[in-house]
Amino acid sequence: MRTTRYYAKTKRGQEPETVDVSPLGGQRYAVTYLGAKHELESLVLPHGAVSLIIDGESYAVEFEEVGDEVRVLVKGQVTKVDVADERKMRMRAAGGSFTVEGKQTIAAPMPGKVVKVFVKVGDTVTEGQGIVVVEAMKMENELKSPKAGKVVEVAAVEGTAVENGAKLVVVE
Amino acid sequence: MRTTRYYAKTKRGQEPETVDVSPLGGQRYAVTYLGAKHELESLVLPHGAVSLIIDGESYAVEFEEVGDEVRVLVKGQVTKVDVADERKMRMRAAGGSFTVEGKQTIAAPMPGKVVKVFVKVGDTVTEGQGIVVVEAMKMENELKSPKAGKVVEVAAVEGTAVENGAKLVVVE
Amino acid sequence: MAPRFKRVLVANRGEIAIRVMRTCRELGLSTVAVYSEADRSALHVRQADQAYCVGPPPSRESYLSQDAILDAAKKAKADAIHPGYGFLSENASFVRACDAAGIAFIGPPASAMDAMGEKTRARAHMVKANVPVVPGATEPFKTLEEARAFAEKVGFPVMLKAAGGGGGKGMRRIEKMADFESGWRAAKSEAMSSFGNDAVYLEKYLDQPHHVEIQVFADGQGNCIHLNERECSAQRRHQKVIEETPSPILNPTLRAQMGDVAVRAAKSVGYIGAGTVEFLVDSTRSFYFLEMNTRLQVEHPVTEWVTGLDLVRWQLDVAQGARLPFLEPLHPRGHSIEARVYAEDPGQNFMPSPGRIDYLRIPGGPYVRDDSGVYAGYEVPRFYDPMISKLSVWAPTRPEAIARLDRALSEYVVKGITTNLRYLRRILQHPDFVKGDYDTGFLPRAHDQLLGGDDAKLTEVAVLAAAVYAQQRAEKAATKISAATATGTQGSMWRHGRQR
Amino acid sequence: MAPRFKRVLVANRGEIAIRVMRTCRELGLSTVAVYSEADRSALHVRQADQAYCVGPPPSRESYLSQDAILDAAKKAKADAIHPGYGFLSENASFVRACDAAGIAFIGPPASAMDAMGEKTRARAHMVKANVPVVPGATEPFKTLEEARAFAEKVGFPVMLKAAGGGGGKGMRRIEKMADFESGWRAAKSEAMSSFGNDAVYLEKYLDQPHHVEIQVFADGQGNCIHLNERECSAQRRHQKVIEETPSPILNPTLRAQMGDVAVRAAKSVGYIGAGTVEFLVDSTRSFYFLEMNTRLQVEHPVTEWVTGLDLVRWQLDVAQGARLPFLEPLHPRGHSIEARVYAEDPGQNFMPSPGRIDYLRIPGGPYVRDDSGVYAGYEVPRFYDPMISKLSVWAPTRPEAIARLDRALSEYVVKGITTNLRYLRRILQHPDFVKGDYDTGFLPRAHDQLLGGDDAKLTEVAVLAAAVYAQQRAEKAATKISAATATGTQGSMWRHGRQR
Repeated sequence: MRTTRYYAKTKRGQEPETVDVSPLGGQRYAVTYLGAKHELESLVLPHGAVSLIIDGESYAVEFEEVGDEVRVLVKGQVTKVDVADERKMRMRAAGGSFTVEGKQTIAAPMPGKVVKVFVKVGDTVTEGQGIVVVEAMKMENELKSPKAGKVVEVAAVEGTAVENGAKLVVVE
Repeated sequence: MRTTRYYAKTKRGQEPETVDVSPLGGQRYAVTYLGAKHELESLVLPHGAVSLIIDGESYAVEFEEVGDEVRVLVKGQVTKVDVADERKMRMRAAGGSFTVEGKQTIAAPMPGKVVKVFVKVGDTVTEGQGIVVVEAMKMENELKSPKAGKVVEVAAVEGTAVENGAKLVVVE
Repeated sequence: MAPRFKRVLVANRGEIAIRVMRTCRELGLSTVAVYSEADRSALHVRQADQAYCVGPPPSRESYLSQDAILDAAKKAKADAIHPGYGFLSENASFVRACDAAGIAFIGPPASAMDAMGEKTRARAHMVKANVPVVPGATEPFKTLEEARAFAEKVGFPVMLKAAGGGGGKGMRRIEKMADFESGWRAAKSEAMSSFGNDAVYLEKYLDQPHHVEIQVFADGQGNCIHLNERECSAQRRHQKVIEETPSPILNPTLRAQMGDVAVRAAKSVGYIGAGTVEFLVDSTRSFYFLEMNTRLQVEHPVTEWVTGLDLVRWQLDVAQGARLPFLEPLHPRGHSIEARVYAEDPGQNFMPSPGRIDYLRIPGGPYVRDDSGVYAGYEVPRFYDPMISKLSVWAPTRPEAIARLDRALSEYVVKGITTNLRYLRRILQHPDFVKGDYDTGFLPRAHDQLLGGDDAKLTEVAVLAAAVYAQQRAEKAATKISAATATGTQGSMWRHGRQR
Repeated sequence: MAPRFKRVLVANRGEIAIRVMRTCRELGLSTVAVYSEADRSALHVRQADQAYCVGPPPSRESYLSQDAILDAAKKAKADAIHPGYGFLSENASFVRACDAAGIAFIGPPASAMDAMGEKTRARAHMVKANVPVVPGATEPFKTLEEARAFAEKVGFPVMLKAAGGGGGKGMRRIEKMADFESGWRAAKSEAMSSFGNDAVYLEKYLDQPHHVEIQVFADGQGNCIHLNERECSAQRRHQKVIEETPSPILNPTLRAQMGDVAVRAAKSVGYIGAGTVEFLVDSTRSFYFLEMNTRLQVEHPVTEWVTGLDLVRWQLDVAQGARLPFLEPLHPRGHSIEARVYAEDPGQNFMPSPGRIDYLRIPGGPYVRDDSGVYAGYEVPRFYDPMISKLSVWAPTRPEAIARLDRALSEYVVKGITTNLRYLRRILQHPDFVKGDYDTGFLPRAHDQLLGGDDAKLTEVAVLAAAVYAQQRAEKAATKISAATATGTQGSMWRHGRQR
């Protein structure tokens, strides 16, 4: 039974913890995590659902992918988990991704309409300062700066529609 | 606007009726069937569902495929429709399929267990005579001969499990 | 009485397992599921806090395996076992095994089950308690010959019945002596596979009786009440399809009489918990004891609708020593009807249709209750009962309840397997049902009417829909092909696989 | 009175359109849907008997377009229009246009709507009818300067409100003068896009009042009754999230007083049909008229649960000239709570999250009602209100109702978009809610508690699940690759697309 090592973290910036997974045949696995060993039975169902039995305890788990992370829904709680295997960890180390300080992009969190842009290129902003207002579903939503810094790019134009994830403003 | 001719029938043995379909752009079509012309708007949704608006009337339609036929669910009624285009009609004419008199196969209508086989090769049977009993979901279901004739093959074995569609007995 | 249960094992599957777990969760009780190998993906496994496999697919080796279920209860540290209906719910030896293991069985004591569990013994008890019974045998037959002789004496038609069962399984109506042997064989075989007991007896077949049952509830302090009746005459293959309360054929006097007799029957065997006394009511409105189901009934939701009670909660409370909260008769409020949604084909003699549910949309809105045990993507296994859901409604009056249930059924979408949804709607729309004048012969009598007669307009819509669907798939295929190879053709549309 | 409607157009979308159509179908009335171009795939279009497109996605050009809707009604030969809530439901000019077209508007007469529709005019009417009102302006402001001056006079905090609206849209609480201009701008802009009318006025902001409303019903013969209250103090961004009846803070005396005042308010404007009189109740249990919603309320299901009524049916009956079926006060039976399921992210200041619903599983079981307007596979459009469903329950007592709703919410699965499901459960579990002691400041005050604190055990389960899921996908990919090319590698598991 070959053991595969995974690296998992549930918070940005956190050091990943190791998760060792050994197949026990069928859909059963021995998993060592945070110093404890568990026996898991994981049945993959349609639509990204998994029925998990951990040492006799039953969990209805739902998975959704968001970029590199997976969002895991268990008993109402959504946990974002970033899982990588050894190869992926090496690639990350080489590529130097996940060093995201510096430039911060404020992106549209949903499709909507830009109703107000409060800043222009060159403005100095404080953390939490209102930058853009996007209207969707009859509600106006103010997007705030994630950091103190300077506005280096303004892509948002008042009155225009934007797609989910569209770049609005970049703060450095 | 090129018109495509389809041939549709809703009953076995019936002569197909022509259905002429002309695209009107988007999801709209002009359709001539049984001498009447209709304007249809057909929106294909996930999971084989279609929202159909025919001359202002709204129909929630669900499609399921069963071999060459499609089962169409509208307002609780399931209609089996066999639709072919010209090319398929020519192939059918050449291949001579759909001339199914003669040998008749009694197949398992669901997965289950053969609990009783009443006939052996060479037996003469009458139409409606019980041939095989298949148990599924705690109910015993007797399958009957579709015609009077002679048993030419018995594939069913008492006590064995059978899959949906498995050949059980052939009557000629 | 202080609640003492912390963890309840539900020794069942499907909708009833989920029903019981729902109440447990509302009471803060932890739940334990058991499952056969065929049920690893079932919803009740996912909704429980713990889950244990109890054996291979056939029920005899899993859901009927007393040792496996008690082992699971011990592993899970369950205080109590709720048996649901069917399986071990009416098995007195299992009750004794629970008692011996120090685990509470949520149901009547073994002695009451002994008295009522064997149909023939129950009949004898009832005769003693002065409860009217259907003419017939008072014990199972040892041999086919003995059974034949008795049938001859009582006169055809007769009803062969599993002594150890219920719920329409292991029952065969026999019209004439020529059919006796095959019916005997079928009844015994079904009885064995359903109840692990092939004892069979027979009763005179009453001419088109109504099937009316009384819900009773008894606590451990000697109190017993009834919670009115349920009309269950809409049956196919001796299984209930639609149930309602109040019964359209009962008046307050008859209701009170039947209620009294039902309470007397329960008291005569020292009953505790939820039980149902089933009666046949003939055309003169005489009623006869048929059997007592010593567990929760499939159709309990209609009683809940008109009383506001949670019968599973009452079961849990009584099992923990509580007294009944009231003893006066409860007047039903409004009307409730339940329809059982089966994975079966009414057009093929109700042939079960197990398989994968590709898409599922369940009705909602005012006064509609869904109790289902399945989900979109679920593979309905071939080993168990084909009921996938119970849909029930409440309304102030019977006509409104019929209209509401018909409306709700019109919203129900199940794809991938054949169901009886349309058949159910046809029943609700049938004049005899609408009048409230239907007996147990209704569904067989009306069978052709309930199946036949496609609406010409809808058939036309289906053809138009199918032709345009073919056209749209051809267009899509042509676009794909021309994009890839710049040569577009079109052929059989239905063989390209579904468009998603 | 003989029913005279044959065909009803529902000038709305989403769950309320479906709610209205359900009752129509039960009554045998044919239904007509209208839809914007963004709603071609919406459920209400599929459930109606006829459907007409009324314009492009923005409501102003479709659901608020009186001409387009009346055109559709004429084409469909509808006898009546049910407006639902929002959109044209409180638009007196639309009522007049319906009257002129000879199509029944299911709602109050235009005159009553005039009197109550503009918030400021309504306040003036109420003062005249001796109904207590919240201190504030009696008419909309013409200019920002005028508004500023009034705010200064009344004293901060103040509440800016759309004169022509309701439902929490176009409302802004302003703490200090420095925030006044941006709040003013936002309120006017929301008021315009929601109601087609940017008139805004202001009221003194009461310190943490309760929001309690009374359901009233009046017929065309001068009869008017109230159907008890709903407690609606659980609000985020001035929109109701959870509603219940009875209110935990009302006693029978206060209920009777508020009911009398509500009936007086309705009678003073010649009201007909279903309406809701909203009050603020302060810490001394003094109550003030806030506004009257001259249409069916989102939260009407909780009133239906405790009364057994179908309020949409009453609306249809009254619109066809029927008298109210009873005039005595109706005592509520048990307790009901409703939770609004929104496509939004409570952790991101309730940012809406439109998008495709990949999978949907709706709760069921005893005394659970779902009113949803969506289906699995549906793309929630970004143009309209983010509410996708209302889940309501009934139970004999408030604690049981809370437990039941929490249980039901635990079964709810919506995938593909972010919802407030967990937030709703956290509210139900919060001590202040459990005690029944919460005012309109509750949700903002408890915001961090309601969001924070992941359970460490569940986080661990999530990691274990994710690691094994990655492993299973790697195994599956390896099998596929080795089968195809006999060389297996594995990399990022999450980028292979979903496993189906």
